[in-house]
Amino acid sequence: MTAEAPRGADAPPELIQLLTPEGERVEHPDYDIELTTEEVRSLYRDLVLVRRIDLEAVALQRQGELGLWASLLGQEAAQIGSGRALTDADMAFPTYREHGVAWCRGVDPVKLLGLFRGVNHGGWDPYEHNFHLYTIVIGSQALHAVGYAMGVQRDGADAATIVYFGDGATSQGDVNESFIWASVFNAPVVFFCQNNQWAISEPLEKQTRIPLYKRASGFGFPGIRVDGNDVFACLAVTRKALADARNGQGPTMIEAFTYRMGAHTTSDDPTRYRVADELEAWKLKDPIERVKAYLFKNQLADQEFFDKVDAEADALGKDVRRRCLELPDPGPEALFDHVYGAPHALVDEEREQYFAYLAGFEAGAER
Amino acid sequence: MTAEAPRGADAPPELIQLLTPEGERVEHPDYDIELTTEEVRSLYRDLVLVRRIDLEAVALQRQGELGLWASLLGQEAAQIGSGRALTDADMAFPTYREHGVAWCRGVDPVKLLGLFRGVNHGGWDPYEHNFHLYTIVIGSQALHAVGYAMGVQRDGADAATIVYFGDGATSQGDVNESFIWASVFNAPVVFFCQNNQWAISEPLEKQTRIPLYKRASGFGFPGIRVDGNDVFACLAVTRKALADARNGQGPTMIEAFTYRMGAHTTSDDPTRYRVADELEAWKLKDPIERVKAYLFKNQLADQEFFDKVDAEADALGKDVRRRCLELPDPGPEALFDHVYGAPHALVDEEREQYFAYLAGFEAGAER
Amino acid sequence: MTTLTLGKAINEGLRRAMEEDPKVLVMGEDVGKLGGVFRVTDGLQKDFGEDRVIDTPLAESGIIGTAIGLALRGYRPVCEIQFDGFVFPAADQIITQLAKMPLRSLGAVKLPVVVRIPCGGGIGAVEHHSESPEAYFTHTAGLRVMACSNPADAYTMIQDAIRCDDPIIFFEPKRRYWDKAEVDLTAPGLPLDRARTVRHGDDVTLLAYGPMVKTCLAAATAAEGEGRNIEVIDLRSLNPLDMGVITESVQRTGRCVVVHEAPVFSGFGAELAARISERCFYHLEAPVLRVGGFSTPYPPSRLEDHYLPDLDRVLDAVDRAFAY
Amino acid sequence: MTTLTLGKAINEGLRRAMEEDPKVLVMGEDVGKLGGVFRVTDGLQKDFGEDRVIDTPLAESGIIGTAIGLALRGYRPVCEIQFDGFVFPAADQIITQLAKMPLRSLGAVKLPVVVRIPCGGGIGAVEHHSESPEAYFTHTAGLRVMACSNPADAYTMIQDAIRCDDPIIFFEPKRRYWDKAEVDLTAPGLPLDRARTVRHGDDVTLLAYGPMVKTCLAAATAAEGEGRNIEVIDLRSLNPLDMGVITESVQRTGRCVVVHEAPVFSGFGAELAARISERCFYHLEAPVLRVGGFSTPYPPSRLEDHYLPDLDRVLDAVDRAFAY
Ligand SMILES: Cc1ncc(C[n+]2csc(CCOP(=O)(O)OP(=O)(O)O)c2C)c(N)n1
Ligand SMILES: Cc1ncc(C[n+]2csc(CCOP(=O)(O)OP(=O)(O)O)c2C)c(N)n1
Ligand SMILES: [Mg+2]
Ligand SMILES: [Mg+2]
Repeated sequence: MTAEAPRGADAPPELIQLLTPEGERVEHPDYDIELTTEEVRSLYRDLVLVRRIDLEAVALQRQGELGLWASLLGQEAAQIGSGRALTDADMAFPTYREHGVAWCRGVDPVKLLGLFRGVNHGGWDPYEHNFHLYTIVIGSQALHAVGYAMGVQRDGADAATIVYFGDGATSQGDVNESFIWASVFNAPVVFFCQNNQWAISEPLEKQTRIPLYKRASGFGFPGIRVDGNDVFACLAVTRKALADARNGQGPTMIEAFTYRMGAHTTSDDPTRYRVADELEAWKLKDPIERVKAYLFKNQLADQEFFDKVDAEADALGKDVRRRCLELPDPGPEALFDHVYGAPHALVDEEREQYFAYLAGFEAGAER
Repeated sequence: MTAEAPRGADAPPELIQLLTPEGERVEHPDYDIELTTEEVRSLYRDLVLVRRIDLEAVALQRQGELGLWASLLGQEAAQIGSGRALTDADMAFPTYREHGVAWCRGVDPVKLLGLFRGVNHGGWDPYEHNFHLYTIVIGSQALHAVGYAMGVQRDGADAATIVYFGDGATSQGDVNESFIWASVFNAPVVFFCQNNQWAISEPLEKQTRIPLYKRASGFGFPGIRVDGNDVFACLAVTRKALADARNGQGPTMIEAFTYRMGAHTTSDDPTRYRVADELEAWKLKDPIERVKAYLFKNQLADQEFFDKVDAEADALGKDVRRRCLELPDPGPEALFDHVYGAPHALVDEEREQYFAYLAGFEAGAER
Repeated sequence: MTTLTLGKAINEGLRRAMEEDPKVLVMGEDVGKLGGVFRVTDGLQKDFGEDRVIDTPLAESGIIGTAIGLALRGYRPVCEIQFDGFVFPAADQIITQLAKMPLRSLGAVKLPVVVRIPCGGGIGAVEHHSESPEAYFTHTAGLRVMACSNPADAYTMIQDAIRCDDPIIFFEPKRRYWDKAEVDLTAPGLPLDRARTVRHGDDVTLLAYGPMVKTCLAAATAAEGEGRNIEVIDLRSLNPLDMGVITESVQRTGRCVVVHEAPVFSGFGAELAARISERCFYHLEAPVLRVGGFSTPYPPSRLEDHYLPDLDRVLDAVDRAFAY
Repeated sequence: MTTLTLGKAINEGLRRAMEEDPKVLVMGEDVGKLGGVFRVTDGLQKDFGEDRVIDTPLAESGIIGTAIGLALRGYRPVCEIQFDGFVFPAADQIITQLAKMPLRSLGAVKLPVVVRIPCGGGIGAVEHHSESPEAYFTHTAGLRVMACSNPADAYTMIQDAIRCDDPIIFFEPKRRYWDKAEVDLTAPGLPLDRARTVRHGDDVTLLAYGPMVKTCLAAATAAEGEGRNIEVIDLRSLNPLDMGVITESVQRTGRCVVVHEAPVFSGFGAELAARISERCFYHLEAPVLRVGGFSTPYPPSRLEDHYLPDLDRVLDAVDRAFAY
């Protein structure tokens, strides 16, 4: 570990960084972190594996196996860094892009595909890994997270809540209301904003004219900007914020300064609204390359290790693909199940009528 | 004018004050203001007259002539100070309590009573005096004001927009979204928040844990806290903010630190939730008394002047009362008029049916 | 038996529910020290503390959104929307989250959230304080919608609503808050999805809920003089509907008038009329008629007597039903 | 005559409206450089500039709220809600402000705001992207609600909506955006509150709007083989309704089936069924039947073919209508 100044020359000065794009460790007075070699290698492995899952999902979409996919490409460090900061007891509320966080929580990647394949709207049990369902209505999960944190508070539990949202989401009333609730009730919650510079086609300037992390100060709690492509920094900053939350210090907002390297979703065509140069500039800050460089330079891993991870990634990709294709299509009963918990006459009636209709239809077809 | 330090000892340090509760002028490096004797006397007159209108309205409500009244008692300086800062071309968006601002805009006070008497939902022409309709859904007018300001901007007009809301309103998504819009589009708008310490029964701490004016900084524009019971300071600060808006400097948030001396509305019973001491403490900071003291001490007005204003107030009160009682009840046609601008078959049909019903009913009653 | 107003009956019901289950919370604007603008939560914060009776920031989306979060953590929040007209800022949280999250989770998530809404007109209030927004919620799959009309029902229905694992929009007829009746604090109520025939009759069926039940009962009494025997059904549950009770009645009487305060056009009465017209096609001697508000915003209070269905307008519709 | 897709027809209509009146603005998420996720506003920002085609922050309440403010200043904003399911954060601004402000001002204020909403399912999308929220707005007095179904109508209807001084919710059938037809760019359309009989027939009337018009036409064609002569009416305006065209048809055919994608329960079809049942009481040979979505949240896309009314379900209802 060296004490060199950060070399990411164009990085805004307020950015917390522990690992430069070139793979140099830098120190930070408030957020330093000690990582064993095993830990760094494990983070590297996570980064590579989630990128591979993502790649596979994009391919599956291209081949018509998924209706849509929201790629995390470029945001791996923000997600793995923050995700690995969580304890088992902590709860995470994602948007629709937190495949990396899901990975850290232990959610089977294939479960994430259901929504995008159109076989369900989410469909994993949020309590199983303390990873809430994906939320598509921008920003609405921020309030859920704060309410959940208020529950944690009432339970006196040693746990924190983290909620993910994008730069675009910061414009929604719900997100701002969640800041107010969190502040007034001193809720044990961390707001993790992945500022990937774009909300579909709209650049950051359409959502704010000052750095996003400063929003928090207007609500009376700390806001921090971290290099979202630096997995060490994301881990350190999130770990601290979660600890603060657990210790009754209330909310923190973290702005992970990162970049959406791909399209918004597979339906999107970013060439309509952004220039290629931008992408090229960000490629130099790739979240995986810098960890690889660090491991390599410091002789913490050799080619064999990298090859092994790549092989593991390929196997994972294949496995995800195979099991995606095996995902069962729901039958029509799934229309009616779970709409209500208690019996509901109207749904029961409609189920019955529809099955009678289907039966008659088949009977007719047989004739 | 003296250069003494403010004597409102418990006033928060960040408070901009030009006139102490004792009637001493204080200077402020950024917000000083020159007022002629006539101007000060005129402000005094405004303060007294709007308090009188308010008193009369409360009495009218007690006597069953109004269904409800939202008193401005204690907030006169915030409203007259800011209201007098407006030019004719500026547009004001009120809540339901800005009777003092309405007065400054030239709106006939009796017009304000219609809503509270239940003869209409507002019913003045907002364009006549550039004073928008009262808005009851908390915070929704903040977005209207920003949109209007964006229109002003597109017109290249030399005008600003001011929007009023309370401390409670700052928790609404709409108000926070309006901050974002104003900031991103650099809209010529002034957010004038009357922090009267209460949102019905909820004290300020239920809406924020830091001073409200600091909210603005999180959105990238200046926030200022002014002594809301100091009409000079309110005038000076608002004038500056409006000028900034007109000059392309974008939005400002002003927090007028004041107190709701009365009940939330005539339906409310504040003894259920606040202690009498608080009211007593604020009585010492009365917005009218300090101007009177200033005029008196500096021999800018004599008893004759004060008596004349009181007499004028009484006459105004009587006039308002008389004309309130004369407000015509709407006929049933008012149910259907103005719901749409263009002809609308459904409303036309319902109007026709209902009048036929009424006619048949009367015919029946005659039998 | 105890004599209670409808408002107090809900207050008692809330108190029982909170005693019974420590996970039950009450939250909303001014529900704490003030006890709500209608005093429905009066005394609860004093007895159960600020952690269970929560005065929230002034934002309805925030109230419902955080209630969802609390429910995800195992709590059973009862949210108060101060007035009917202020439920709309929470529309997104109610419609896209509260209603849909259980299905989204394939049943892993239950959201036992009750949203209490004082509704309807007749109290001389200003704009937005007299709305009847039930149709926005009856059309929203995933929600149950209930409306109480009298103190005894109010007392049991609120408790049943809180006990139910589904999200429920619970309408309280604000102008009936001060109506008094005997309430048995120990007897269980009808199941929460059942309608009640509150007056028997064979000539025509009046369907009503919430504040209009009393109006319909008065109309029925008045019509007795003219020799008309009117049946009045209090729906209690708007989604789901108790179609058994409704169709049995209309098939017997052959005539039906639906009464609510909300605008008729695209209102909940339309569903009742459409459904009954289908189920009772061969029994109807007249079309199902609807009495309700006009297709105009709720008027200023000096006009509300024109807007609100009253005894005369109900009887006029009954007469028209008999004219077929 | 020009061949245009429905999406392009709206694009052309917007362009004309913007050329005609410099006060017309387009605003919403991604409407500028991207031209909207469906490209309906494609090219407009390039030609009319960023002041007239405004990429807004990501907040629907903000879009409608600021559009109201712009309208108060004399502009005529056309707002895009990116997908049907995202209109709910704007519900309060639409329902309590946009719809009610003109009356509140006793006519002094006009709010010529058009809210464009791509609606309906059938495109294999994820949750919240296939909703049919029309009933929330048809029930809201003060709003006009329109739904276009084909390129020619779309072209004139959007222009008429923009010219109208009333606030309008304008539904666009997203799965028909790519449907092509001949459009006369100079001919005026039907008045904006008129229905159109798109197929004549004497046996049964199908009422539909938006995406279901095409489905009903297909059903009618299929039924021809069985000797059934089906009339299809495209409502075009949901509020107000063109009751003249509707009742004339149903009184003639004696049978009526209403079709929409939204859940049947408390949906807009209920109003149609209730109103027709009343107006055509003596003419109906069968009850008005409704075909629509189930009382469940819109399902994941692999189930949407079950959820959405199709030719078979429409014909099944027609058969049932004939079985009476
Ligand atoms: C309430 C709402 N409005 C609009 C959309 C459509 N939409 C989906 S993603 C998106 C942009 C989100 O941007 P951001 O918050 O920055 O997250 P990112 O996709 O960049 O991760 C929009 C507008 C939505 N999902 N929800
Ligand atoms: C959206 C909405 N929710 C609730 C209310 C009920 N209500 C009326 S005034 C008020 C408190 C407002 O407090 P504040 O914003 O501080 O303004 P003040 O009345 O103190 O001037 C509340 C909760 C409302 N009018 N609108
Ligand atoms: Mg983004
Ligand atoms: Mg206040």
